[in-house]
Amino acid sequence: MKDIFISSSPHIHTPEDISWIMRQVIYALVPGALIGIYFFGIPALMVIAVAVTSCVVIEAISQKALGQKITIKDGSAALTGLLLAMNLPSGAPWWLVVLGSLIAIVLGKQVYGGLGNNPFNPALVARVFLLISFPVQMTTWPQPRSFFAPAADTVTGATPLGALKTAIFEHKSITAAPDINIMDPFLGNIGGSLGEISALALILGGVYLILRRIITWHIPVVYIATVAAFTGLLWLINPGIYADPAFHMIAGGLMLGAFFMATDMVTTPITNKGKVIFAIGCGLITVIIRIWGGYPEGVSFAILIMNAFVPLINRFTKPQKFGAV
Amino acid sequence: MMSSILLIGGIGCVAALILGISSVTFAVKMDPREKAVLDQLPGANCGACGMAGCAAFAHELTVNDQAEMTCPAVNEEALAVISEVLGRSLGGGTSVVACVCCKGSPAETVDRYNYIGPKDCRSAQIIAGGAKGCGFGCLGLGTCVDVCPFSAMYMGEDGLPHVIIERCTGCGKCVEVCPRGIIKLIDKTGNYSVGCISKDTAKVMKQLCKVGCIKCGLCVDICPFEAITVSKDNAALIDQNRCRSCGLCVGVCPTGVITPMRKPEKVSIIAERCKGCAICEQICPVNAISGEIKKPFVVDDSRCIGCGMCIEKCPTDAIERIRS
Amino acid sequence: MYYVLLIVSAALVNNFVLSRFLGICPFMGVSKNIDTAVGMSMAVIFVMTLATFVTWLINGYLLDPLGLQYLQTIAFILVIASLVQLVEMIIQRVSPPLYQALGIFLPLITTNCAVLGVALLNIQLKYSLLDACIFAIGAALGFGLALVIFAGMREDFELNNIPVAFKGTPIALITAGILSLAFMGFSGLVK
Amino acid sequence: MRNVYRKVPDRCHRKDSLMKTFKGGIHPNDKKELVEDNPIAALPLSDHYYVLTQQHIGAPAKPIVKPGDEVKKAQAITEPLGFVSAASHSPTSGRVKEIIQRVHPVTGLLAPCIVIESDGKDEYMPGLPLERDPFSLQKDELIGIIKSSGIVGMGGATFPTHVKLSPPKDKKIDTFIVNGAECEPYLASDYRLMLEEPQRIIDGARIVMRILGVDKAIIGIEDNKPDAIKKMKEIAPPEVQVEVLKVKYPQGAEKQLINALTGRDVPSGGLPMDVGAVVQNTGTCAAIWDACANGIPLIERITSITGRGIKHPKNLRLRVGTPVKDVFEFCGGVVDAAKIIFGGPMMGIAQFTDEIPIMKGTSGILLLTEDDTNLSTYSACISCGRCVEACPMGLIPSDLSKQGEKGMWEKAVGTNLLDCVECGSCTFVCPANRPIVHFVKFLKSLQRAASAKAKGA
Repeated sequence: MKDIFISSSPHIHTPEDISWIMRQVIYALVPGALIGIYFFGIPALMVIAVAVTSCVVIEAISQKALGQKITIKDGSAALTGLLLAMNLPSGAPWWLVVLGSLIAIVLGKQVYGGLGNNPFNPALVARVFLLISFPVQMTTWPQPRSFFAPAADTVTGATPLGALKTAIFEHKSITAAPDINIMDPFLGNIGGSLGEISALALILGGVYLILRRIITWHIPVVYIATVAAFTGLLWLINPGIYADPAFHMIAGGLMLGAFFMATDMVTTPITNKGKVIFAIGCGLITVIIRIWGGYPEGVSFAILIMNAFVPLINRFTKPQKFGAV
Repeated sequence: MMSSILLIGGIGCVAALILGISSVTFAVKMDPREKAVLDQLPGANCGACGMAGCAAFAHELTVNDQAEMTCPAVNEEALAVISEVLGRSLGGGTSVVACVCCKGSPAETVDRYNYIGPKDCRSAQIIAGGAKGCGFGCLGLGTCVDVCPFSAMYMGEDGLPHVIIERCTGCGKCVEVCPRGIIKLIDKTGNYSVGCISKDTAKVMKQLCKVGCIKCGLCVDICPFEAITVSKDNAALIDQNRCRSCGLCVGVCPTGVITPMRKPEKVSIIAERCKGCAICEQICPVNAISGEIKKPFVVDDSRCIGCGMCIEKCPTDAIERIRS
Repeated sequence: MYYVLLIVSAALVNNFVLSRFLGICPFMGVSKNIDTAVGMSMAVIFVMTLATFVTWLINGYLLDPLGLQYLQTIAFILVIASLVQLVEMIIQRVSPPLYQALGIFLPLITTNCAVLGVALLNIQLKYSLLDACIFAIGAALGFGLALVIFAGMREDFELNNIPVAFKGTPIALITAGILSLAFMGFSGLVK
Repeated sequence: MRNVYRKVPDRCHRKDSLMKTFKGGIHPNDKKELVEDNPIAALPLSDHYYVLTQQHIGAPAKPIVKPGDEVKKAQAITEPLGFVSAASHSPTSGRVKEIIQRVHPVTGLLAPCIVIESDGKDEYMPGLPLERDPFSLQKDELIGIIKSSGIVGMGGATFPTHVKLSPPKDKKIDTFIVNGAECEPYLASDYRLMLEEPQRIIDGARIVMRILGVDKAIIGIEDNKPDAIKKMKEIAPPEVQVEVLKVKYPQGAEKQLINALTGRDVPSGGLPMDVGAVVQNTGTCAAIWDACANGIPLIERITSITGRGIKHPKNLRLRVGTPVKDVFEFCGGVVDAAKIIFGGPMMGIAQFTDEIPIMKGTSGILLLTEDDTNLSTYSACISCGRCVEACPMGLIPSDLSKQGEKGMWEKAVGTNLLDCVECGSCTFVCPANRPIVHFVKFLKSLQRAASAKAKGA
């Protein structure tokens, strides 16, 4: 019987495979990306297009070079590209985006053996690499404008967190920072990376992922709650030099990080208990960097550092086996 | 200047004193021979010796007087040094190489089904007993190649593993992992091997594999040295001690299951020494030597099978082995 | 608070391995297994603190008064080497398995630039004896932290399918690079 | 593929919180609608029957007939070698034709098999079937009857039943559980038995209660069989309690079933008797009744022939040894099946030929088409943790699968390899399609080989 197949049990399988999961995450990112395109115009669209294309192409080339099966169809490269784009300023020049894709796919993923073997979130590796290597390009933030406004009108300015840091650095007080209407970062009308500006759109996407059971609530909720609690405590101690927790929750890359970067399955702990520990770590490091560090934003660093802790966390959060005495 | 010398010297003295004291207090016996032995071992930590690695083996060799030299990869020089260090003579390393005893490439055999699962022969074997129709046939997933610590095996284009004899140390790792026991360790000096271990009868074999041993016995009949045995339910087997590598069996085997393991050796006649006695011409089983009496004889390379019978009989030592 | 900052600074911001790139040899060599890494970290904490203590005394009470600062390096190496010998003997006696596991890297603490680095930095930064010791503990903790998380990751690599070309040291170096990128995030935390 | 995954089958009507269950597990689409409404039918007598000598877990059985011998239906043709072993009986009357080597459905290797040529008369041994009151017999007599009747666990594990019913003196048994969960998708043989012949199950259960000396039995049935639950509740005597279980795989796994019904956890490496419980399948109970009341050994069983790869799915009463070919023919033939599975889709064993006979443990034959099964390759683990969520044993299957890829069985034993029951939940949910169960089987085989070697040395 030549046409008979033999494999080990079980013989049925859920249809939820890797490419399905990747597709769902991409869907969930669409609102955030659309808001970015709305506020930053054609350049944002270009950044997204270049990042996604170059990631897919680079993945195909590097897998070919390493003699592996080409797996661009599973959508993970496209997702990495989209996440990378959403972590870049909309004015990023094309070469910066391509370089970022190269770092993300090759250094972040393929040298480790491809999807599933990488210890660090590839998009974040690229972002941090670019941030440290090209600080000027990576911190030139075009300010939001209407999609229909002419490109020549683009002005650049600081992100809310950047402005805050400057104010504290120069005046030792947050009152020197420009006032921010909390609705702006909620809807996306602020400067920043092109995908992180609208908390609302990102929360929508995140909730979709949780409802679809792609991610669990543990990481996003605990991460955001830790940031809120820690900054809230500091704010209660001295509201003069510490911004309020609502601002910290909504401004910057926290929503993007908490819902999409820190929940990357490959680079986060396996058990829910581990996820909680991971998220608390991310929250603490984020706040420490934001408040006391040299960089205005600490989400990327925090997640990368906690990625490194994942093997240790997994080791100490093993589930109890059935019938353990 | 003086002060600096004094200072450094002073510190040195104090440190030496402390170390001297503690080396007595915290002394742990460590056999210096152990390190000397370890230095001579290959350091591949392959585990073929049966220990957890070269260091563990060195320790075992040193502390246990009965320990045998089970390392297959140690060379003769190193062996001599180790023997000297330990003050006892150790037997040589193994003198065997691995040999894959199946020629049933996918093109020549039938499969029972399509296997889906990990690319590991052992994995494939535990699910329904392996896909290959012949129960003694190579599953072709290359587990032997994967475990070889010396990169002495590779998967050929025919879908079968092959041994690079020059690299093989006879450690037997591949033998251990092969779920069908196809890989055998045979004498290093052997030149021919039978690529089949099937116990199936000719009738069954013909359905399963075009290149298996059908137990016809032709090789047994032609072998001038009685080195081959075969029975109804055992594939032909060459006794490497008796085999003289004449290669006659290769020619008669109807399924081509007997093959040379390496490029066959040939002989050549050293013209200066040859007295032209013609003994070699008479003894040669394949009529590869010819010449005129009292003149140097010549060997026809295309016929010579390298059996070496002529070398033994030559009264003037005028024949030598060459690799063609 | 000052001491907390001192430790944070030594352990995270100016992590010896990940931002000063000192002590890379044991970092690469002893990070294949978490248990060994923990043992190595302990040994380093012990050696670093003790070395700092002794070298500070030697510097403060011998070299400085005698005007022999130029002998710092040599004198320190001498002291550290003896200390490591001592530690080696103690470990061999107290915990043979750990001794086996650390292998060649234990004597290599001798030439561990991190230990010497701490000793020299302390003098450069004009720390008091207490400061110096706390700084050394912080630095050693940072070294241990880097070593242990790195060991955790490398243990996982054992199970992953890393391309042959990158297996072993190459992937470890790449990972260390990314890790040090991540630790750059702490820069500016403490001046 | 798309419709494999469905949260809760339509016919479940209760709130989840009301039903008993265990931690972990999965919800595959149960697909029982293919066959569950077909009443049990009988197959015409076959020309030849092929009785494998190894029909059970444990020591092999030895043939006690020679080629040429005349045999009657229910006559013993093999005798057990050892305590954990079971005899086999002739499924019909006729002549022993030969003893040949046949592909064994469990191992895929050749195994001895007794071929019986039917004489068409289908005559019982003289005196059978008899009528006796099993409740008048002593405990030891009953166990003896069960042993000589060759009864094994009929849910698929085929563990000799008399062994399970003879717990050592120091193990106090207080609960007997009848496993009517039938949590494997597709299969409905237990369901049909519960619906059509519930009295045999109940009476068999009462015999077991007598043997074990317990006064309480629980029948656990999954909520997707409301008719069976109703039927069993109707006829169950007060000492036999019918419990509704949540529809979740592997609800019928011994340890999970005990946990759901009694809240007790069988310790790791232990047996149900360690927590005072004994579990038997419904089919086994019915076989025990036949043996004790009528003297008929285990020579036939109910089997579901189902899946989209068979023309007419059926529930059949099949004699042990019936050639599968005849069964397929009776069901209208095979239509483009990609996999033939003995047992259910989660734990069943794939077969590569139809030259195999029905065995005592064949609860179903499932013929899956290419669309229904999963033939794609696997990729690297993405650490999503779904397997950890699904594992009813609280293990980390992703680690086991990685260790399996590298053959690191020693490490895997430290990752609780030996606690794995190979239920397949992890593999079902794995988005990377990793054959985790296969890896586990592989690691266990390495571990077995190594410990055998260590014992030999």
